[in-house]
Amino acid sequence: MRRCATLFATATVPLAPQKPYLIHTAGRDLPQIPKEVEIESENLKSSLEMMLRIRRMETLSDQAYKMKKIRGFCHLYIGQEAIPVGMESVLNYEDSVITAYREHGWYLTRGGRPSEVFGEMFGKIGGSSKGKGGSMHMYLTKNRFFGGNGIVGAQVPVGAGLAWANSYINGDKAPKAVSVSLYGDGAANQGQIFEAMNMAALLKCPAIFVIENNQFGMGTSKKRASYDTEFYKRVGFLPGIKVDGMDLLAVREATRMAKDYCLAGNGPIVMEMDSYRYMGHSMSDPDSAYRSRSDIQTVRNERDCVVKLKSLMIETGFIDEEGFKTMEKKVRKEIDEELAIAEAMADPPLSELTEDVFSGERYPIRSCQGTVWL
Amino acid sequence: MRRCATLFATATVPLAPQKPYLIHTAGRDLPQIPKEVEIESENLKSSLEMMLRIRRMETLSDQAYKMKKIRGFCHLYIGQEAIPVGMESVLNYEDSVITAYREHGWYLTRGGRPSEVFGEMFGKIGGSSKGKGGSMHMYLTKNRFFGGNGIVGAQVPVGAGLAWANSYINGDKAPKAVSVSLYGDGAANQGQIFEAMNMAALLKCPAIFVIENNQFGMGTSKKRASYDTEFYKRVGFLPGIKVDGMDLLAVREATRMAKDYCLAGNGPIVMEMDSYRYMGHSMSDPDSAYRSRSDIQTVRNERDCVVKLKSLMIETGFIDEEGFKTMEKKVRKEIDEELAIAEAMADPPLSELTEDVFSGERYPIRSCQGTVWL
Amino acid sequence: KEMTVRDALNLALEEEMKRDEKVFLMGEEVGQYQGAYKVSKGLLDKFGPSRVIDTPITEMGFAGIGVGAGLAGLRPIIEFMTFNFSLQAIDHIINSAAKAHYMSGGDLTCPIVFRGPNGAASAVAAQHSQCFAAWFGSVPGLKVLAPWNAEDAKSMMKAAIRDNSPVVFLENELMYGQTFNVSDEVLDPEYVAPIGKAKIEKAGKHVTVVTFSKMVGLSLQAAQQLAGEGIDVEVINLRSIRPLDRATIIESVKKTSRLVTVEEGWPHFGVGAEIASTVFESEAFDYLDAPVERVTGADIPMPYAFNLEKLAVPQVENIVRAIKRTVYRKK
Amino acid sequence: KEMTVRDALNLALEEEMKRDEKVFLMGEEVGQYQGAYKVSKGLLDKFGPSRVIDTPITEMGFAGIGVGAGLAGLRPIIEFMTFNFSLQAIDHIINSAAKAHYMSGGDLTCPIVFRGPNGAASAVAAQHSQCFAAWFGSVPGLKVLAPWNAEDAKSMMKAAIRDNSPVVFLENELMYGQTFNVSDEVLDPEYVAPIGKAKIEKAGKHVTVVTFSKMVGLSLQAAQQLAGEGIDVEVINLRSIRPLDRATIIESVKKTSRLVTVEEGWPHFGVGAEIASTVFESEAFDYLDAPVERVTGADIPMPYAFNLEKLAVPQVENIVRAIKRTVYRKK
Ligand SMILES: Cc1ncc(C[n+]2csc(CCOP(=O)(O)OP(=O)(O)O)c2C)c(N)n1
Ligand SMILES: Cc1ncc(C[n+]2csc(CCOP(=O)(O)OP(=O)(O)O)c2C)c(N)n1
Ligand SMILES: [Mg+2]
Ligand SMILES: [Mg+2]
Repeated sequence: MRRCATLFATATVPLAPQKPYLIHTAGRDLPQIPKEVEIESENLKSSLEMMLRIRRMETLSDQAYKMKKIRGFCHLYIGQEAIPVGMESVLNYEDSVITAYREHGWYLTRGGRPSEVFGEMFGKIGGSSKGKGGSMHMYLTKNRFFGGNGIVGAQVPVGAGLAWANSYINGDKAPKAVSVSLYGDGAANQGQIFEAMNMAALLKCPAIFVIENNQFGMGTSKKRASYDTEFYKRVGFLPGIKVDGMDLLAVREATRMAKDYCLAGNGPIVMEMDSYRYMGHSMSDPDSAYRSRSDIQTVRNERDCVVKLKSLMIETGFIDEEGFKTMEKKVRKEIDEELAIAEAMADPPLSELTEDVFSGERYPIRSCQGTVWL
Repeated sequence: MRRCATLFATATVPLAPQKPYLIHTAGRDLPQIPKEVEIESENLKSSLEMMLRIRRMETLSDQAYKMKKIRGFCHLYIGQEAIPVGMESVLNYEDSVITAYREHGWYLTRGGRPSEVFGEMFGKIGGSSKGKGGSMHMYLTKNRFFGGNGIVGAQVPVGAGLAWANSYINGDKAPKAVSVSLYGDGAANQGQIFEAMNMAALLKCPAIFVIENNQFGMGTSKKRASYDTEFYKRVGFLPGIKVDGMDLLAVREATRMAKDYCLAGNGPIVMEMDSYRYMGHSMSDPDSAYRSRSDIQTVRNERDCVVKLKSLMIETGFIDEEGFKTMEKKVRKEIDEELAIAEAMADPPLSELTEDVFSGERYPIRSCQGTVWL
Repeated sequence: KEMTVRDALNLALEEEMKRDEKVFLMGEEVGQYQGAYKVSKGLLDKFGPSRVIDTPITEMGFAGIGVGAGLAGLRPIIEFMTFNFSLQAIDHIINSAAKAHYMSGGDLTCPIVFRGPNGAASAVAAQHSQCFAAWFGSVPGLKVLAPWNAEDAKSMMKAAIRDNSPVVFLENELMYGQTFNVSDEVLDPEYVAPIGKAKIEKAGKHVTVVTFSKMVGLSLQAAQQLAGEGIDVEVINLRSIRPLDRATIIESVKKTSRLVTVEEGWPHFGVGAEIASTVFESEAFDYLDAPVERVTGADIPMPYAFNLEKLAVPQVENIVRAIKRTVYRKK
Repeated sequence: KEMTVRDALNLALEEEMKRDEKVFLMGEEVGQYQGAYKVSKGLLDKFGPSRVIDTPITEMGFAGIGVGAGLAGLRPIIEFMTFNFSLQAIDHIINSAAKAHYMSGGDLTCPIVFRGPNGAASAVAAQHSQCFAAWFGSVPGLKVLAPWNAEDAKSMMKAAIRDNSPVVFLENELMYGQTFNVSDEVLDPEYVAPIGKAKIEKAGKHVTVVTFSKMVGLSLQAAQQLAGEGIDVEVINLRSIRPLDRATIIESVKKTSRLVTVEEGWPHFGVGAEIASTVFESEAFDYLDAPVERVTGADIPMPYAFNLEKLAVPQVENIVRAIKRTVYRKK
């Protein structure tokens, strides 16, 4: 069925995700999502590699956590890699991205290094936030990545504000860049998200609101938290699309559509990514109170984003088993090295305690030593 | 067209409000609203009288404010009288009611006295809250009236909690009473309302969420505040009905439907009352920045709830012009007397300063007198 | 009997839910998941889903629903997964609950408990480590309790649930797993702690330490350490931040003539500031032989890195030093 | 030049919006309605609807949007119709704005001003009369300013807008209509007040009064009244609640040996508590000749009735009495 092109670097394949797109137009003309798409070998290779990179980094984080090198919360992204990687195939660093605490993957796709992720979680000065933020607080504003938020839902109005900045700067003209705000199926019930959407619609901000529906908010299944679980159309007045969030191509093409829609000055749009979280919510989550091992295994077998992309690439001849193994090895080696770099990083100097309270200024700061000031 | 019954105390009339009902079923079987309804003379008379009572009380409040007898905020209800009076024809004191700061009318329909409303606004001990709350804070919990809230939107989750108490007490069985939470078109954008609706739906609370759409939130027209102004169906997963909120019968029958729906254990429902505020938002509102005098006059001429009910009653022979004049006079006299009662009320004794901080207990309370405690 | 703070809270919840059908628990993950920190373990099985209610992640919504249920005559216990998230719901705590009784001239009453871990846990960084004792403590109409050990936890939780006013109940995640002895008196299901009374955890002659929550333990450690050096420290466990037991503090300072306050929260406008000012305004002022010392968290958002985090919350060493400064400095 | 506080604020907004295109104003009724209290009068006409933005009544939403715009490099000014409604948005002020710079190791910066009337207005009762100075003042990462007169209003608003950190700017509704003289220096569009500096509004020898916002005026009246009785009062206008100008306070107390603090907010854990504690911890402790007096709002939700309301907020008379107690009582 697929028109293969083994010897060429490109191919055209049908866009027929396992979970078909569902679209809520809200009465708007949405750009079409094509029935088939052109794919390009090098491009998919680097996507596949990035997904492997994220997965490997998260796997090592899991190990490091168990070895007590990482403390506090640590929310892993394994299973959901197609979302950042698929979206970033369409986004660039003019576009803003903001998400919650499950942000390690995005930190990489926005141009950060795995060593900075590890370093941050190890509490080292070479970490993305100098070790002061930890797992939930990674940012890279030079590439318009705004983190990294521990308060469920709070990033969404902030993301709408990032979108507002895009239209503000371009005045009445069509905006030049979009803002992507990601949040979970659990977060989707926070009222402030509704507030942000209403305002973004009124202000016609180029905001893409992305629900990463991984089926659970901590131990609560989406059905127990949301009376209406059709997130892509729940805020009826905004157009929305439900996307197979474990299919890189599906994510990529839907994002292209959403971005086009926003850049045409139409205002915000919603994307619901149908996805799954393989690991516990955070490291301390026993994960057995609300789903079974076999639930997870089924998704891994049937929907895994790496497996899916790999199969497509094998079918199209972009890669073969051996090439995949080589890629895996390369990624392993790279991440091992990054981990080693992070492990060699120094603790933040104690002077960091009182840095960064205000930007570029210092005032006396009271310490724990009774009346002593720093 | 109407089947008149001049000589009888009842009549059957078509239910054909000037603004037809709009219904959003949300896929639910809603009870039917009849095409014609039986009306009863004494009952409509007391409704008309109550509407006049509220209007007169609010008119005298307006005067009293201008004479500086009332201080601070004062939000008048003139124009919207059909909402409380129509709803109360169906509600009883087992049902809970909560609203915002535009609550004087509800205080009356819930069984309070005009003198208590005046007294409260005059800051007198005989006021509904002993003069400690003022215009925005009137309550009558013995008749399940919970006020009276100055924080836009905050009463809605609280109202859902009142509804939850109804289902909690009756366990799995159908609840015995409903909870009515009223809020404005401006308030409708507060995210916590969405949160409350989602939870009420999950918990199947007997909650009637009533948007009093008087077209403006302060100086902001509904279109400028709400991207989607079809409030009755904006929260798509809840059934909703848009009602001519200036037509007593329309309000009454829609409320009957909504209450039946809730008491059958179906969970929450939304009502949007299409209405209009004749006065400024509060007493200090110049009211000319966002609408013209003629806008108001048009509504007064074409949609006024008192005029409408009076006409119906004249047509059916329930009342004649003279009877109406007599009723008006009676109401005037009553309200004048109530005002006089309020004016004769004493200031709260200074001991009230420190009463009611905790219920039934006293702890030392620090005063403004430096280190002095009371 | 030996018992963890977690189990003591759990037992208090269970006893009070048994005692009064109007008591129910609502919050995120309190039911099926058994509580994010397992404080509500087993309660769903015992009381069913209409009394142990899992909510969506909508703090503002469910706090408001709790207030409504309380106004209607029920006795809701609202769990915040941590008090950091109460910031999304704080308007209901203050404007819907705390002020209700007063602004209605006594007509509205709202018996409700807002509870959950408060302050710094371990390695959870800036957004998850704030102490709200002083904020809530400033609000008339609220009662604010902060237990330290298992006896506090059990007896004060029961008091909070039975109280007719809105109560903010500040637990501490790092204490949940700690084990304490609980006396038979406190184990009695009818035993309820008095609200508004501080407890002298250790009597002493030379200096008064006023503290609450987890810092009580550290202060006792400091006291023990200093005992070896001949300094006899009195440690007062506030228990109640509002109402504040001024009498106990003042009496103690009149006896010791020295005061150190210890808290984990930010320094400015904190609990220590109020304690110090209270003493200065009282007759104890004339008894003071040295400046008051406040030991507090550092005046920064909480850093994640271990070495910095340790500098951001008071350690035993900080308390020891402050006490020494107070004792050695003669006025 | 004579100018109301309202006009001074308006002028500051206008000047800064002219000066920097990135500055915009967002809030309820700020545009077409000209501001609920007319502070933004005329700005919509001058700058158009993309720089003067009317919002729906969704404090949490637009505060968050403001923070996002600030992180993106704009300079938002977020008006709360009153600060009471900031309670719905406070999570964004604290967790999204104040802590952002620190928890990102300096990567995020958010130049944003949250402004609006704070504290008690007249006859608006419990839910509309809260003072948030101490709450916001406790939060590292925030700057908290509270102007008193027209000069403060203009020069401090400009400072707030130009500052690179999140600033909470606490106005007072009852001051908007009051007229003050504004010097040529302050009228200069380039004049900006220093942040973190208190101002001695009246020098005096016998007692220091530390206060802010509307209470500066009342304290000056008290000072004038007492001058007739030979008591020479020094009145310090804090201007900045955070950072707090401890040096100016301490110097003054070393000079006068007596301290009275005056604020409108609730007493416990308030601004006065921090001022008093600061002095006690400083070398000024040894100079104190009398206990510190705190004059504060009464510890109750604000009542509506006129006679009660008057007892709930400090009057000149309260300040006079507290000063007298301080002056006449020798330690
Ligand atoms: C306001 C707030 N409430 C509660 C929490 C605790 N919490 C952290 S993550 C989480 C679950 C969120 O689920 P979801 O939005 O689906 O995102 P996911 O973790 O699945 O990616 C909860 C309840 C929080 N951090 N903030
Ligand atoms: C949280 C909050 N924000 C703002 C206000 C100020 N405010 C009081 S009433 C009002 C308008 C509300 O309009 P609407 O909900 O339509 O009710 P209406 O006054 O028309 O009855 C505003 C903005 C407030 N009281 N509370
Ligand atoms: Mg999820
Ligand atoms: Mg309205």
